[in-house]
Amino acid sequence: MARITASVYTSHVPAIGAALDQGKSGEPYWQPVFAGYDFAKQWINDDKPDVVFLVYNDHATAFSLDLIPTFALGTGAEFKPADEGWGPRPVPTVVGHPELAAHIAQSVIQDDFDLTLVNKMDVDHGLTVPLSLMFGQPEAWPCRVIPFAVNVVQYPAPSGRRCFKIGQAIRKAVESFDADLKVQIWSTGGMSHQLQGARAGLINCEWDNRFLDRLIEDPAGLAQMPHIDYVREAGSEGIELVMWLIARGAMADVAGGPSPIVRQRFYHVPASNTAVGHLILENQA
Amino acid sequence: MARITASVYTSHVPAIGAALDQGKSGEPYWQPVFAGYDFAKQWINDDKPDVVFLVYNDHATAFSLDLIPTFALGTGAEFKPADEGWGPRPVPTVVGHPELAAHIAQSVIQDDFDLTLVNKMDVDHGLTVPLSLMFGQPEAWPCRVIPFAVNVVQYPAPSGRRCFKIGQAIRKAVESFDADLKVQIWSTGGMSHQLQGARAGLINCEWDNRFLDRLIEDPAGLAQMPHIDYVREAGSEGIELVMWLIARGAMADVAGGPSPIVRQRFYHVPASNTAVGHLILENQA
Amino acid sequence: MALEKPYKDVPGTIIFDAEQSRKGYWLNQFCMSLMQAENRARFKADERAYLDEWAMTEEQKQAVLARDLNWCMRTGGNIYFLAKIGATDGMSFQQMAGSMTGMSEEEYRDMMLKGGRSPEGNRYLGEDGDAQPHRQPQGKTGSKGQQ
Amino acid sequence: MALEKPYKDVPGTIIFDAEQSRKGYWLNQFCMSLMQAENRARFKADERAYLDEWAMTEEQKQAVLARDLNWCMRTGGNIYFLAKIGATDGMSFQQMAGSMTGMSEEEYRDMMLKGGRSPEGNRYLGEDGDAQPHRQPQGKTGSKGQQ
Ligand SMILES: [Fe+3]
Ligand SMILES: [Fe+3]
Repeated sequence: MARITASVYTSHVPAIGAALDQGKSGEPYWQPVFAGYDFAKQWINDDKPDVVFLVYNDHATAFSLDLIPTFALGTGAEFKPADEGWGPRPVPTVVGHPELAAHIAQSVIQDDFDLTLVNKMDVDHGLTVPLSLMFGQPEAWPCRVIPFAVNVVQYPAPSGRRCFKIGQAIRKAVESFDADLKVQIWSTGGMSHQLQGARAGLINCEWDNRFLDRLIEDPAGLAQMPHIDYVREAGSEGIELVMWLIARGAMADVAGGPSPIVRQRFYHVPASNTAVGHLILENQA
Repeated sequence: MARITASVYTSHVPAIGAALDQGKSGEPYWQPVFAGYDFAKQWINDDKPDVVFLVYNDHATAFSLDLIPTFALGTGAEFKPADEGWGPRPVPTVVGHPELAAHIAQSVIQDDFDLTLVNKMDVDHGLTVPLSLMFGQPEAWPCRVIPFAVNVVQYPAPSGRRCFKIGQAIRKAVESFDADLKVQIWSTGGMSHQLQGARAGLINCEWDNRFLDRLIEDPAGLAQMPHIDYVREAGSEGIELVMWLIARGAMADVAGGPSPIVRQRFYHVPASNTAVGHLILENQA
Repeated sequence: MALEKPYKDVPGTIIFDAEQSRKGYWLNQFCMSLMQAENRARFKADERAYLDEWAMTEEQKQAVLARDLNWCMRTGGNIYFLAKIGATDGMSFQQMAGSMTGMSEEEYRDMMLKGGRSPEGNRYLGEDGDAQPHRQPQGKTGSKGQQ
Repeated sequence: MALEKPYKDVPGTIIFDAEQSRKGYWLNQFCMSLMQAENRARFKADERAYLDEWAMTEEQKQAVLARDLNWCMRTGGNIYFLAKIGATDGMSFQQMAGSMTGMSEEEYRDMMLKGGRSPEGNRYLGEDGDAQPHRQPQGKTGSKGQQ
């Protein structure tokens, strides 16, 4: 049977992708950011997943105002890096896992989540920057990736409660798939940042770290936090953090298993406008 | 405040639209079908709604396999009749109600339904045939229409339970809108029909009528019926009937109010491949 | 996959689930292309050449060329998509549905006028209704073949 | 509408809800069009003419021509859409964000290097943080204006 071995959480700041693509990752500004992922690169290389279920948000790239899905699951065979206006990132095409994705779709929809299934979609920095941070600059991504795009652009995003619950449904779906696959679930976005108005540049280091604490120790409680708290405390784009509850909801302890092991925790300010946060939680074997 | 005054249920057989558009509604084959809607035309003319919230399914028209939303709410200003391959139906453009639709979107998403919002979409016979049956052939539709497209093309459709629940959430949303609007909710599709394979042409008159009985008297119980029962008993495309639980869920009695008045009940076989069913339930004022 | 598929035992019926959808992806997307008049004209002018523009299997192309909707469905087609082929050919939905039973247009239309096909014997594979595999094709074509 | 909007009292912040989205529909769809190189070229060649192809309000067009992102946002723009204008102009996200504060590029970059803007005094309208309306614009531009 397929199983979820670990969850990974990380910011997906576009400037990080640009720095890497332009060979600036060794510069003093960027060096501490990339250093925070040295452990992750080693860790994932030591025990490669077969599939990454990658939770992110589209930033007005694949989805304009014509159509705004709350939860969009990528069931297609492949997904190309998008041209967000600066040209597509020079990274490999993302290869999906249509069989597992379709299985998850069927299971999760029957559990009363109202998914939108997507077979044709370009993926933006929200999805590709985390892959770069974890895998560096390979010729091809070393595993399959199932994109899962969450609307956090037009208010209201799904609630924390809903995100936490769909994580649980995804876990149940993965674990009922008849193939011996190691699946990781990643949630991306955040941490505190605001990209607009007179409050642009807001960083709330204390709140971010408390969020990481609670995500580890009290995810069910954290899932009750209303959107307005994210916005007020972590900036208008800090709302992306609500997506972290999806990966957390998919961990074994939420379904009555043992607590996850915290393999890595990292926090750094700034990357462009944003605080960078990163966490690796591993299910006990 | 806005309020839901009534729910209307009807098949949306494309051949009905074609018969009307080609001036064949008086022919012996079609006359009994249209006669079944004489009451409805009078009834709706006597007390016109301001807005119809119209539940239907897209038939591989606006949505290909590129993207399949479970629940798509039309928040746009207008929606054009689609060219389904025979040219667009000669019917008026559908004028939306963006303010009410956006209000419903916000409310229903915060109630943990994972909507897809759509601003640009052509509407097919699933939406336009019911308008023709209820309003005839006017120059312009006499009210605003909010399209609500449900996936019943690629399995799995949302469960009956989920449809019944979203109906309740829609009711709650409508009734919290600050404008004095009369809103009707229509659910369309069905009744028994199968358009494929050696079993094409299946009609289950007894089952259909039992469905109508239970929709009136025991919708909560009916909502528990699994998809396979629809398919086995009412044909593979009979699954469209699951949508009827949405309008039913939006009626006052489900929220603890008085039982609805049955204003009209009609059943006829055949229209092309399909059994035609039609029901009007009115909330007590 | 360990998910239940309780719809595999309904005679004469293919449920368009994710598995069928994957199988039929390009076939169905080809059908969608026929919603544009220009594509319909190009398809009609040279069916084979138009089909060769799509990443369909050879079997899917043959099924389309043969206008065998049952065959199309086995290879992943969905009836709402396949209907665009019928529309291109100027067929009604009733003609398309009837074509899958083996009945003539008139036979199928008569069956519908008499109340449609009965569900009796047609709920589960292995019963003896007229939609069961051992009773295909239906109509005069079928009875001729069996004599 | 009777729905709660608890996000109206956050200083210097416009939440892109359905109301803003409706207001900014064509402005944002214009921005999306700039994801294609051909459109970027046409826009650059004659900004006014290109804007006139869209059903935007005159105010929205003026806001775009002025590259005033705060003004764009008030008329319904969303930052992820507006970023396509910045990309067309060759600006980074940091330059765009900074431009909305009144700070120079250097001032904004320095603020971020020092740990970013503090949330203190910036959670509710009426407090005294640096994002409050009475303290705009920020940076040297602002202090110059106030002297
Ligand atoms: Fe982001
Ligand atoms: Fe239908």
